[in-house]
Amino acid sequence: MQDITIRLSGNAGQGLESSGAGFVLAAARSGLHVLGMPDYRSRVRGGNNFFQVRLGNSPVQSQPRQINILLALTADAVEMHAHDIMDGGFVLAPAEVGIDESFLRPRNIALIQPPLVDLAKQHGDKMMANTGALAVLAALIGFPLQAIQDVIARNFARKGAEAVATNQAVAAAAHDMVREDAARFPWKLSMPAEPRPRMAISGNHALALGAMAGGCRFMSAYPMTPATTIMEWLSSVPPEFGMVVKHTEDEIAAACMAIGASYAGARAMTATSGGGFCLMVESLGLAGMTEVPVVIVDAQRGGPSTGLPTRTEQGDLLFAVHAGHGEFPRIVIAPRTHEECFELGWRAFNLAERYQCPVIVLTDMLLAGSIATIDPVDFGAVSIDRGRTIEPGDHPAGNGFRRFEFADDGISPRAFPGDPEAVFPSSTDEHDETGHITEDAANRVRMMQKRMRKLETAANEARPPELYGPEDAEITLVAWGSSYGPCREAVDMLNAEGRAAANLVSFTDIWPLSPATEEILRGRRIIAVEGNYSSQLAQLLRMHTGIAVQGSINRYDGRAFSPEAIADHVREGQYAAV
Amino acid sequence: MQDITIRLSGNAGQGLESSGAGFVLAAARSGLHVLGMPDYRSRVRGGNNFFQVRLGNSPVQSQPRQINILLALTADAVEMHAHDIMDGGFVLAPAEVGIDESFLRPRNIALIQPPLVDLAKQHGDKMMANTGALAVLAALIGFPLQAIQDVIARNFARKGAEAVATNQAVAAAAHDMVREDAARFPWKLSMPAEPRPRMAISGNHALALGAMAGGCRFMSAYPMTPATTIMEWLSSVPPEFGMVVKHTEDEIAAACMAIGASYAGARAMTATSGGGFCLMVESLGLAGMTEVPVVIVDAQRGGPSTGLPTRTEQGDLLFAVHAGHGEFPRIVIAPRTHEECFELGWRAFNLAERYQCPVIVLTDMLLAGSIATIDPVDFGAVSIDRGRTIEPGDHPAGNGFRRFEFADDGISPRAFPGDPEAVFPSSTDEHDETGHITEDAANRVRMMQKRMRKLETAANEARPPELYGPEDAEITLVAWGSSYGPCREAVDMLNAEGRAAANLVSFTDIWPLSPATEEILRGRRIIAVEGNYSSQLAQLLRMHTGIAVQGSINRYDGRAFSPEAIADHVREGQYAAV
Amino acid sequence: MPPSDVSLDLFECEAENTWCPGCGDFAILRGLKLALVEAGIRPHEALLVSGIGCGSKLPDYMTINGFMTLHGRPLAIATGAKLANPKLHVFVVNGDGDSYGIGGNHFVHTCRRNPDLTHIVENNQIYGLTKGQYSPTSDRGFITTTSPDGSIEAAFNPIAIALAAHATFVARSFSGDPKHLAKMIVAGMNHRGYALIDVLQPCVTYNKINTYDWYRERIYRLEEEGHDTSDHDAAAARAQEWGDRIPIGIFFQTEAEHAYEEDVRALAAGSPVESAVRLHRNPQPEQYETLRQRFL
Amino acid sequence: MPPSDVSLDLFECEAENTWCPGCGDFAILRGLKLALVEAGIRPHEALLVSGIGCGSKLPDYMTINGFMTLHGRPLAIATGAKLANPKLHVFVVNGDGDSYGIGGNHFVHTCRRNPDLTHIVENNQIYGLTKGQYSPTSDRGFITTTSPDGSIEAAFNPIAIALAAHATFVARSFSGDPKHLAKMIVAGMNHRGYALIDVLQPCVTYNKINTYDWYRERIYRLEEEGHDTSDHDAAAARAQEWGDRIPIGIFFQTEAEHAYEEDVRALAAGSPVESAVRLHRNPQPEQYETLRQRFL
Ligand SMILES: Cc1ncc(C[n+]2csc(CCOP(=O)(O)OP(=O)(O)O)c2C)c(N)n1
Ligand SMILES: Cc1ncc(C[n+]2csc(CCOP(=O)(O)OP(=O)(O)O)c2C)c(N)n1
Ligand code: SF4
Ligand code: SF4
Ligand SMILES: [Mg+2]
Ligand SMILES: [Mg+2]
Repeated sequence: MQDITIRLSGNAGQGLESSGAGFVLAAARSGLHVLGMPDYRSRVRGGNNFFQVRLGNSPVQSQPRQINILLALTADAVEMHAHDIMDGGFVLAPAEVGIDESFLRPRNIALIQPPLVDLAKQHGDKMMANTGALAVLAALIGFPLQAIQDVIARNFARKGAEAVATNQAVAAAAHDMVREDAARFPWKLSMPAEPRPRMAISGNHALALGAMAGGCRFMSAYPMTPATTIMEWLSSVPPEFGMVVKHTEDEIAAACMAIGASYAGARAMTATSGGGFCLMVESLGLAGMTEVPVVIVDAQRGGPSTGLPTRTEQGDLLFAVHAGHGEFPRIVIAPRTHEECFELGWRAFNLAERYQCPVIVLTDMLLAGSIATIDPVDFGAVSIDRGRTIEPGDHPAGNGFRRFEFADDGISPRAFPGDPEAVFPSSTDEHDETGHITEDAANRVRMMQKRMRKLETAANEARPPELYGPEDAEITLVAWGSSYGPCREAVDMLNAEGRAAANLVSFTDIWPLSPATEEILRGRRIIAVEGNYSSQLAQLLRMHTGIAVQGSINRYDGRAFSPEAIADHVREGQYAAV
Repeated sequence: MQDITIRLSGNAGQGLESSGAGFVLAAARSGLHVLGMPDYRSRVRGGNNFFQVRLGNSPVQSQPRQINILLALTADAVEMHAHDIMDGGFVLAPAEVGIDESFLRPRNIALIQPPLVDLAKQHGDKMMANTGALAVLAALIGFPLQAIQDVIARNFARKGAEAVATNQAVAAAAHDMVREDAARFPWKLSMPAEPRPRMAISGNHALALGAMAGGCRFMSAYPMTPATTIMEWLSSVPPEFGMVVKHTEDEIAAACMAIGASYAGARAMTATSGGGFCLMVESLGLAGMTEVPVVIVDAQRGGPSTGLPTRTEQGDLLFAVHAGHGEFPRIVIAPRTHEECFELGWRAFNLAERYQCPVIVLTDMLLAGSIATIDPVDFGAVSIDRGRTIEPGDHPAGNGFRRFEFADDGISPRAFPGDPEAVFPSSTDEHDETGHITEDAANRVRMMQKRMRKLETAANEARPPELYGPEDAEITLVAWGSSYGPCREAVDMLNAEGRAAANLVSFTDIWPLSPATEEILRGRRIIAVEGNYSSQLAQLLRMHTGIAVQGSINRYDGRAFSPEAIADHVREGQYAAV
Repeated sequence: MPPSDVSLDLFECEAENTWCPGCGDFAILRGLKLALVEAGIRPHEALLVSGIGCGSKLPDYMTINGFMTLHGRPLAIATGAKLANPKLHVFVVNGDGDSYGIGGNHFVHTCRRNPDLTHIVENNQIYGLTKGQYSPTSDRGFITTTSPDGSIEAAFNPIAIALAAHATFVARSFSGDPKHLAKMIVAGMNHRGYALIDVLQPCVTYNKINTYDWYRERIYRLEEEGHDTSDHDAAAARAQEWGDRIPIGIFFQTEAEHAYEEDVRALAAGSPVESAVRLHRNPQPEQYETLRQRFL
Repeated sequence: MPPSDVSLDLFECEAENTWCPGCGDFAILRGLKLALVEAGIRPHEALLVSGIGCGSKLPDYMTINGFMTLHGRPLAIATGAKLANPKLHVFVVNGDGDSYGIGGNHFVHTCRRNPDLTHIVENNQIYGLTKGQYSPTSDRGFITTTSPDGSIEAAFNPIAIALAAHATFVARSFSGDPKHLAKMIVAGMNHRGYALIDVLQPCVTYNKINTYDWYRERIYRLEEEGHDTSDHDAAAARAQEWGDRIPIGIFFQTEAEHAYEEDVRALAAGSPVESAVRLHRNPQPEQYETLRQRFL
């Protein structure tokens, strides 16, 4: 068996996400590749939520259309998810939950019902039923109980030895209880002999960790799903790291504080979602005009407006590229994977300081909230480039300091308050090389050109899009962000059928576009695959390369693309909303 | 003589703008076509400002590269503006102002220096020197003193009979004083026998008047140059009109109050410039998602950020089209002339209510602040279309009220609080047809499609771009907003040379683009003429029609295009910054 | 039908309620319905504007004109609606983060502006919907995910700020006492001008400190201690009480000043909403002649 | 060189000044320079953050680290700079519209947050740069282009709001008296935490009511009437005085509370600005191992 997908389903407040996370960690420690996706509604308790875990022996980059096993903690969970279970699949539910089998029989879905609640009660607390369920799942798919026990030891440590012991007892008993079922269970994952340790991490945590590795020590933000956990995790970093986090009164203050900190010389960031980003647009112009670097994370969710607050979307791309009145350089990058969340987490600061402009990192709910297994990040590979930044004492000898010097590449020398050799004004009004306000027409033209030249410099240094799959394929999928994973798997599925049916061109550096983009796309039959209504990347590409797509596959109901669905659309040549 | 251009120049606080406005009105009443353009810095007093008046027997739509007469109220005014005076031109200055003639002799510019200050003092107040100057100008170019006297009577009325009398006395004396100069003066405007009355009005006032004629009775705004005079003028409307104007604490409140008023059933608007518009972006999504009509005027000025606060630019187009996270319909229109400022002033409300979405009216400093003569507006021609709005009692019989009904054209029935037959919730969260919040995937897809269909409906009803000049010309200029006037005159200049050298395609309805756009542009050699750095309309056209421009003529120093400069660029085939 | 016929069931609605069991917002929903019934206001006569947050979902759970808008903006939106149609009974209901955090500027300016709005704040001293970060009203030392060492900011005191910002009606209630709440809401509705009713609302999921019991142990009623609601200084002094003793009831009320819309002269000519209808049916172009004359 | 060597000319600069002759802002510029000289702070040691408006152009007219930012946002920007580098002496200077109108939310939250900033508000009770609309501090009845019948809103009382918002230093001065102004600024600088200095500043062009004379006739000095600056209630009462008698001087001051940055534990490890330099020169990847462990 190559990979198995399990959906843990119940009500908000039943601890699904933490159980799911624990299960992912156990699997990761057993050397499996895992992708865990939470699916919850914009409410705090009650209402069906689920957490879906896909486990495999090779990297898993998406959630499939159908699941192998449904863990149902409530009766209605079955009703709600039965149609997603593959024929011959399984439902695992505590014996105490009454299941209506009418949904299952016709598609010969087997039902396994160990008395998990009862078992948990015996050991003291029915909340431990989740622990038992995880042990049962381990037993079924055949990964070692020990992995579960280790994670229990780790996660319950702060609750005390007692809690660890009882949970482990429950796990052991539950694991034991389903011996026969496990024997009869058709899908086993082959366990690697000596497991290679992997990190199990969410996109937000990877990005936050990357930011710290990149020297970010100031973060100001206002809570907004799905960005909040970036601020929350950075707040949890021990004080010794000197990570200053400020929960502000609103997003305007969040962006402004980060810009103030960066102006003073710190590596500073903020993080929000689309609605909060709207409130940061004026600040974007402040940073653009005064050439202050700042990193702004927009973790996209379903829009417009409040929209679908806990669901995913890729609806902010054209907004991010054009946000702000007037014209000024900004950079827009978007991670495609959890590995890239970490990498862009630190790279964003290099770009911001190198080009002295705002950098917008576009992620989305799917990356932000999903937990993936990645190779342990290598902090040694992180580089810090502060661009043309001058620290006190490092000034080249000579005639004064011109902060906004008309540099050929547009990049002027940058210094910070406190530097006796560089006392200067900065203004959002148009200014001369020294920073003083002027309305002189000739100066205006040169200063605009100087600023805008930074965009050309950045374009020439931008990463070109990446081609995956056969160079010559009948169809070229174009994707960015979280659509990358399912597209990549769709390409593999399509090509597995023999011919070079499809390849994939995907983007990490979205604005400015690398000049190589046109050449890479030219002459291909392109299908855009985007988690939005209007194929925004496709529009951007046509705007700047003139190349139009042949069709597009869009999903905008807040749910994830499955590779199967993408592949079907390509096979059937049906390009429209999924 | 066809037309004459006079530049009134002095220091901020010397009353140039009001004197200029008075002169424009006098000329308008004499049946001339006039365009008066203020040029001032972002300061309240001191520093050289000017007000430039172009007068003609036929419509004048731009400011020329060179002026005929400079009225210099200060010595440095000559130094500053001499290079813009045509050879053989004139400088008029009060005898009391010492003029350095070295600038003038080489280009045989004549100097006329009546003792205007002295004269004014004799009559009691040296501030009246301006009045004298206007009378002298009238004498020179040969329009009747009476026109000046009438305007004095009108404008000084509230200051009392005394003020009127003394100013008229000064005017008469000054007019008399320059008899000989006037006789020798080469350029006379032929005065129409029985002058046809024209309105002398600024773009902002025309827009505000249009809004009132369109039924707008609620306006909330926060002051921002160059939009402020819209709010100020609407505040000056007598209470009998029921025009409610609220100066708010910020632009967020300004947009939100207008949306609240519109939700309640009023025709409501706000007005700002780019920086304030940035703060309204989140509200744009609110209106888009809850389908509340609202009219937002963005009077553009030099950006980015605070930029050039009192100067012109066309830098907000792509921002206006893409502002806001997620995807929702909005309409962007831009007047090209003062006549259109009035027309779009009322039409914007019809579009907003018809498509139940935000309408952004993009003007710019040049239209907003310039005073033009236009044929008296015809209020009878104004139509009010409230779209699918249902007033209490007008409900079609039948099964309840579904505010967000899945209508084929996307336009659902709209009713207001207070209507017993239509009590419903509205939410920025995704909602069902009744307005209640839901995350259901199928509903989400249908509701997104319903909203976005409004954009198709609007596109099909949008005005196609307008062609001016010979159908087949070597070059097609593309323009929008205030660039239209100078382009039109440039086309005439170019074609006056014999061949069909150029024509002009100009846009009023910018988003969504009329489907006819592609056909109108296809196969032409296009040059974009825009008051911005990156040719934003050209980018939008390529994005949606695939048609790329051959070149562009851009100006972004905050100053106006002159037709001569545009024509030269075309002749020389030089397409770059002016 | 006469007001006496207005009954609770008019306001009922089937929409699924997503609040946590035991949430203090349920009582606020009930208190508001009771107040509307008592005042004899029907669903179509009232407008309920909310922001974003747990508490701001309230309009979705009853039958009424409900406008669920943006986080922090309902006061501005409600003011626009009230000025456009002064006949409407306009209410604002939102959370403490919405009202005093991101919405703080609209709050202070609405206080001094005094439009006739009834503002009910669901003050749970936490950000609920975003899963438990500290809010402006969280006490110093309050531990949350964004204040792991405890909040190091002085808490925002809505009563004190409203008084300093010239509010004309300032009250506090407790969602553990729906009757008191309803009484406060009715008083606020009857007040001419802006009425703030800050409601202490336990968040049973994320605020484990300020619980029902915590409040019950501390709350006392101003009217029982002979507080004079016309005495601004006394109100300001009571506003400082927090901790051992927490006053509820009306801190301050004056009708010495007009509601904002009473002083808007243009409204005498009819509301903007009425104008829109009238002008649509009968534009009367000639009325604008005097305005056109300004430019001739 | 020792502070005593700090002289006015260090702060001079040639940039063209665009204020109207007689504008009250000139005295504020002078008062600030005097204060810096007295405190012995050199241009590179201070950061002056402003917003947008006539008054907010001040940093362009002197030699100093000046950041002229966005209308209404300087407090937030200054707070970020102060937290990034607590060694800087950070000042905010902006107008009444900037500080209390559009910037009102940052104002109240900065008060309760108490970062060590010195905030000088050029309060001319008008919007100057936009040519004369009424501002939050305009008195009721004040006639401008946007209040043709006179303002119908109660004026925003910065002193009262600051006190209610838990500000630890609240003062008022008058630009007709640069010496008093300088004294207030020095006192604000020496204060540990946020210091508000609201400066009555005549706008000679657009405010024809609140002129130099108008203020002179009404102003009196708190210290001359034995006002106790540690008495919050007394301060609140004085804050209500406006009209015939207008107090200037320190209304209230307490150092009972820490400045915000003193309680930010992470700052003990060095400021974010120092970290950026250190990590650039010497990244030390191994330091993150404990964080990585959280995910293994
Ligand atoms: C502009 C914006 N920023 C952030 C959010 C995310 N958000 C939703 S509710 C909320 C705060 C909730 O706290 P509160 O207002 O006190 O309401 P409660 O949930 O506690 O009832 C936040 C920050 C948002 N919706 N919009
Ligand atoms: C977001 C935004 N809105 C509006 C403006 C326009 N504007 C510039 S200065 C100003 C107000 C000036 O008043 P104040 O802050 O009191 O400063 P003053 O000019 O009186 O010194 C306004 C509204 C702006 N620059 N930015
Ligand atoms: S999180 Fe708190 S406020 Fe929100 S519904 Fe649950 S209990 Fe109520
Ligand atoms: S307008 Fe007023 S505030 Fe502005 S510079 Fe002139 S006098 Fe000073
Ligand atoms: Mg709350
Ligand atoms: Mg001011």
